[in-house]
Amino acid sequence: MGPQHPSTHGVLRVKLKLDGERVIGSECIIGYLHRGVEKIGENRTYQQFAPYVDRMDYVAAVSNGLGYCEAIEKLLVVEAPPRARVIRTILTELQRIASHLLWLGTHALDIGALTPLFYCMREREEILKIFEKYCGARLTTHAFRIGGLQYEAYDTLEKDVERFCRDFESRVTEYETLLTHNRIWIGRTKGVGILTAEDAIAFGVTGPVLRASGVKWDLRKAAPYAAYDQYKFEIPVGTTGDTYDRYLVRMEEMRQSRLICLQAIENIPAGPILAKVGKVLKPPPGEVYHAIEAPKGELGYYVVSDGTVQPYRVRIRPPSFINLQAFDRMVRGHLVADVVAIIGTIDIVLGEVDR
Amino acid sequence: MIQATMDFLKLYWAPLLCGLVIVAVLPLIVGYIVLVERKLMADMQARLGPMRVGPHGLLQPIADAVKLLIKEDIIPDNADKLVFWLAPVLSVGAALLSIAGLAIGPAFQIARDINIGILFVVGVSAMGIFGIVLGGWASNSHYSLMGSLRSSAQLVSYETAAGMALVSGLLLTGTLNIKAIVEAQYTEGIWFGMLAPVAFFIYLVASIAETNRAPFDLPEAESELVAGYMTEFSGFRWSLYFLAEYTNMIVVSSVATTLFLGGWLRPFARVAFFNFLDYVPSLLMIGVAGYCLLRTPKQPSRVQQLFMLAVAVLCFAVALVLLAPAVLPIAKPFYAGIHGGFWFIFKVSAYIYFFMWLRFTIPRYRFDQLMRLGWQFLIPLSIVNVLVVGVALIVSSYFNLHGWAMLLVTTPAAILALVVALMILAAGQEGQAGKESAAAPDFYGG
Amino acid sequence: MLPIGHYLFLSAALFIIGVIGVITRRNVIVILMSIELILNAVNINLVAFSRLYGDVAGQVFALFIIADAAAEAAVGLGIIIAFFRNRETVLADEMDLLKW
Amino acid sequence: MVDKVLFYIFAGLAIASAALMVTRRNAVHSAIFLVTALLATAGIFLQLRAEFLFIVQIILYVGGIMVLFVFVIMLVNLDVALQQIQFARQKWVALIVALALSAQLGLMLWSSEKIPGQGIPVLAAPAASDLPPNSEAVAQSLFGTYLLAFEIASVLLLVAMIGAVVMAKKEK
Repeated sequence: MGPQHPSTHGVLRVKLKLDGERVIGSECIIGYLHRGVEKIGENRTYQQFAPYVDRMDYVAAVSNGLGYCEAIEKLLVVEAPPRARVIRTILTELQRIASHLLWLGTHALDIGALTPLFYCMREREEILKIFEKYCGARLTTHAFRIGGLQYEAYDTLEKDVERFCRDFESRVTEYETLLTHNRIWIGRTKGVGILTAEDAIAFGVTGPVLRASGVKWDLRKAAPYAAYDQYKFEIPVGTTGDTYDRYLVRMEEMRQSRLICLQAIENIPAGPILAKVGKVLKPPPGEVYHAIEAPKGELGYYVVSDGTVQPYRVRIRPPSFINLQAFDRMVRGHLVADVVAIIGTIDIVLGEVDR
Repeated sequence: MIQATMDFLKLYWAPLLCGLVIVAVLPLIVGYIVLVERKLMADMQARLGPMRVGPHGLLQPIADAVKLLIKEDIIPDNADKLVFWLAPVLSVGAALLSIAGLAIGPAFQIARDINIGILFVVGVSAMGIFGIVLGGWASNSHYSLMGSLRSSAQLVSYETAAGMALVSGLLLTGTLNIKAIVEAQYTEGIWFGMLAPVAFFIYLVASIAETNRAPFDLPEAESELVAGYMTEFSGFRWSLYFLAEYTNMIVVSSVATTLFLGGWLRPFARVAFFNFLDYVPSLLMIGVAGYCLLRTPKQPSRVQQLFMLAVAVLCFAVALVLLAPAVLPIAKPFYAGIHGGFWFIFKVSAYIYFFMWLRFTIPRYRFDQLMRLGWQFLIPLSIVNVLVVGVALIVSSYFNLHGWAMLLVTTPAAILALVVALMILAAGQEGQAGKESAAAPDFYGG
Repeated sequence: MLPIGHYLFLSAALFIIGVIGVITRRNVIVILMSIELILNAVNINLVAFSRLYGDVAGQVFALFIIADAAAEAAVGLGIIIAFFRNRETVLADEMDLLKW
Repeated sequence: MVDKVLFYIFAGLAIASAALMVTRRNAVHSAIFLVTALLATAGIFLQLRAEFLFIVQIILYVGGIMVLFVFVIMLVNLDVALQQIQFARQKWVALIVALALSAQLGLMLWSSEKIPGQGIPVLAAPAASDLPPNSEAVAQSLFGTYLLAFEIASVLLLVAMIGAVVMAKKEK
């Protein structure tokens, strides 16, 4: 299946070894979208590198930005003000819903259901409107700055988010009625691409794929960052780790994110939005590893600074790249038509895989 | 010689003329079905669909047709010229030929009551498989060959299921002649779809699979086969295949309407109480005309307003034509023809609406699930159903029940058939659970 | 209903072409097809005489011939596929080994 | 009059496509010409007022058997078969056989008019109108007088199906 293929979510080439219809082995050839983001990081100042981070996982740019800014704040031993932390949480949770919506739309389209894609896009449009009102950009937002936020929350932010969350609940149930109990959907996804818990941990898979295999691990609970410790929400966990479970886990995650947003907008604390961080950032030499729960999985930043204005090394742990490793184990023994469903269910974005 | 051709013409001028009209009008009808489909799909997906060409996109089919005609006609190298040209022609030919056997209204039938009516239609549309198989082969690319083999395998297997479903339907009618079938439903006073609901259901599913649509449109929509057997065809040739697919859809839905939904009969045809239904067609058309009038001022450009006005006037005229036989005594004899035609078209479009509705909402089957459904579920069920309907008929003729009374016998028969269906399903499920390999999807799980 | 001679001549011609096909062609599939053609020629005769005598038995018999042709084609093609899978050839001449 | 015209069209088509079928190098082309020959024969059945057989011929022969043939031709990948020469050496043998056969048949047809009493009884065929409706008549006789033959034919088909499945099954 060539790099330019309707259902590989970007430029991913999969070499399949077939016996008739069954897949015996597969090999993913990547690198078509490699822009050398990490090398660029080494000769850009900390602030200048922030927009590059959004271009990696272009579907969830806000959470990339959050991860990077918090990593540098940890390096500078600076704490973002509470108001900035709450707004950051709201925007990241909205981005998670948007990323899951895009996943649901394209995944359903690959398996043949035409309508969910448009419903998801309609919701995602609402979220992108909120981003646009807040920071001017819809996709690669560059909304956060090291030490807090650049822009004050526009006055109707609470009202917009509240309006969105209010009717989003009925929308999710709308998708569920369309797909969850649909006999053909179950036929196409149940028992397809099974990843047992041990394999998931062995491959280092994270995010919804890991949780669907039954491992209850979510960084928002394990190592709370931003303002997640203030809010109550559950972590959905699957049982068999097949495509159907991953579908259920992600749908449940959308509902949980909605709850977080509702709790967050109740009390956005007043106060400054930017910590006292000088124009020129010269973090003390040293290294830091900070990971956040991006929609695809654990997005980690390992930044080494040598005291100068530019980082010595920026290593990014992309969740999609590592989830892709489990692809071969899942595809083995399935039919060619299932390969398409499995690529959809591990929800990879090639910008993040290739960097 | 001239004298011979003269009396030949005198004898057959009507069918020849109707045939010519059908072949000319059909691409237009198919074009508008495509437009309706795109509009419906857009409506269900919270968007607008083609709006740009003509008011509300009404001229879109013409634009599509012109585009297809002037598109460059690519022939893949060392493809087999003869077969490459022949395949789409065969496909369209079979579809158009089967239209000839259909009866739109009691008066309007091209091949005047052939003795083997329905069988002729089904048989000739079975020829369409050749168009697909040869098309796939002629464009000698590995993918389209695989796609064409898959789709013809699907067609052949679902045709048996559709055939058996028709057999159980024909048990009730007793004859193959289309006109006689509808008359039988008139005398019985009940549509055969109600007497043999399981047969109707099987035929519904099989006809969807036969026209490669909705959940079974695997061969051309499969992600790795891209467009199946149609990939290499471009421009006019591709539109021939497209025309064949939609004509097949019309043919299949009219066969279902004739046999199961009482052809051109008004619902409750014989019950005097429901005579007000005669006015429904004209009221409907007046409603459409009113809506068009409402929309005319809102059209952006002047010419579109005129066009919308013309459409409104046209609908109004049709409403008058439909009203005449119900009201004016002199137009009484035309009553059957006009109203019959309306009800037939109404039912066929309802059936096609169901086709489209399915296409937008439910995902697609995988090929092995599709074949398993066909062979392990539909065909045995349809054979059992023939048995069950036969027994029900004997019992009902024993007590000589007729019309609605027959329901007393046929509904338990239908329930029996459904019980057997569930047993087949359960058996199918064990078969699945038996297979240990993770690959075999739990077909009817959940 | 034309005089019977026409139909007889037509079926004779088809029969002869079928026989030529069987003898001259090397490709087994085409030989099978020629046999179908011969069966068809026989059918024409049957139906012609059944029409001549107005007795429908001829057509029923033709029905049986078609059923038989279907059975024969199915088994024949099965053999060809099995054979092709082993010997990669479809030519009658190369099917000379008694046990492959 | 119409009968005569129809007959000549169908007969000519049948013979032409049969001849083409035998001479074509490419198996798929010969399959297509066989389909045209079968359709022409179906036309002749129609001309002989045998509609049931006409439609059975189309559904069973063309829709069923020929699709099987085209399937197998495609499975047996063509390029292998094409290079191999298509025509056997016994061209001359075939010619002699054909001549002998046509001579014999010609003699039979020709002699029928000449020798009284042996030839084909030249009856006036019954008019088309008073023929019983075709499919009902076929049904009556098929399930009436020839019921046993019908059952045997179904057993034959069953055996053929089993045979074909066993033959073509992939050895696991």
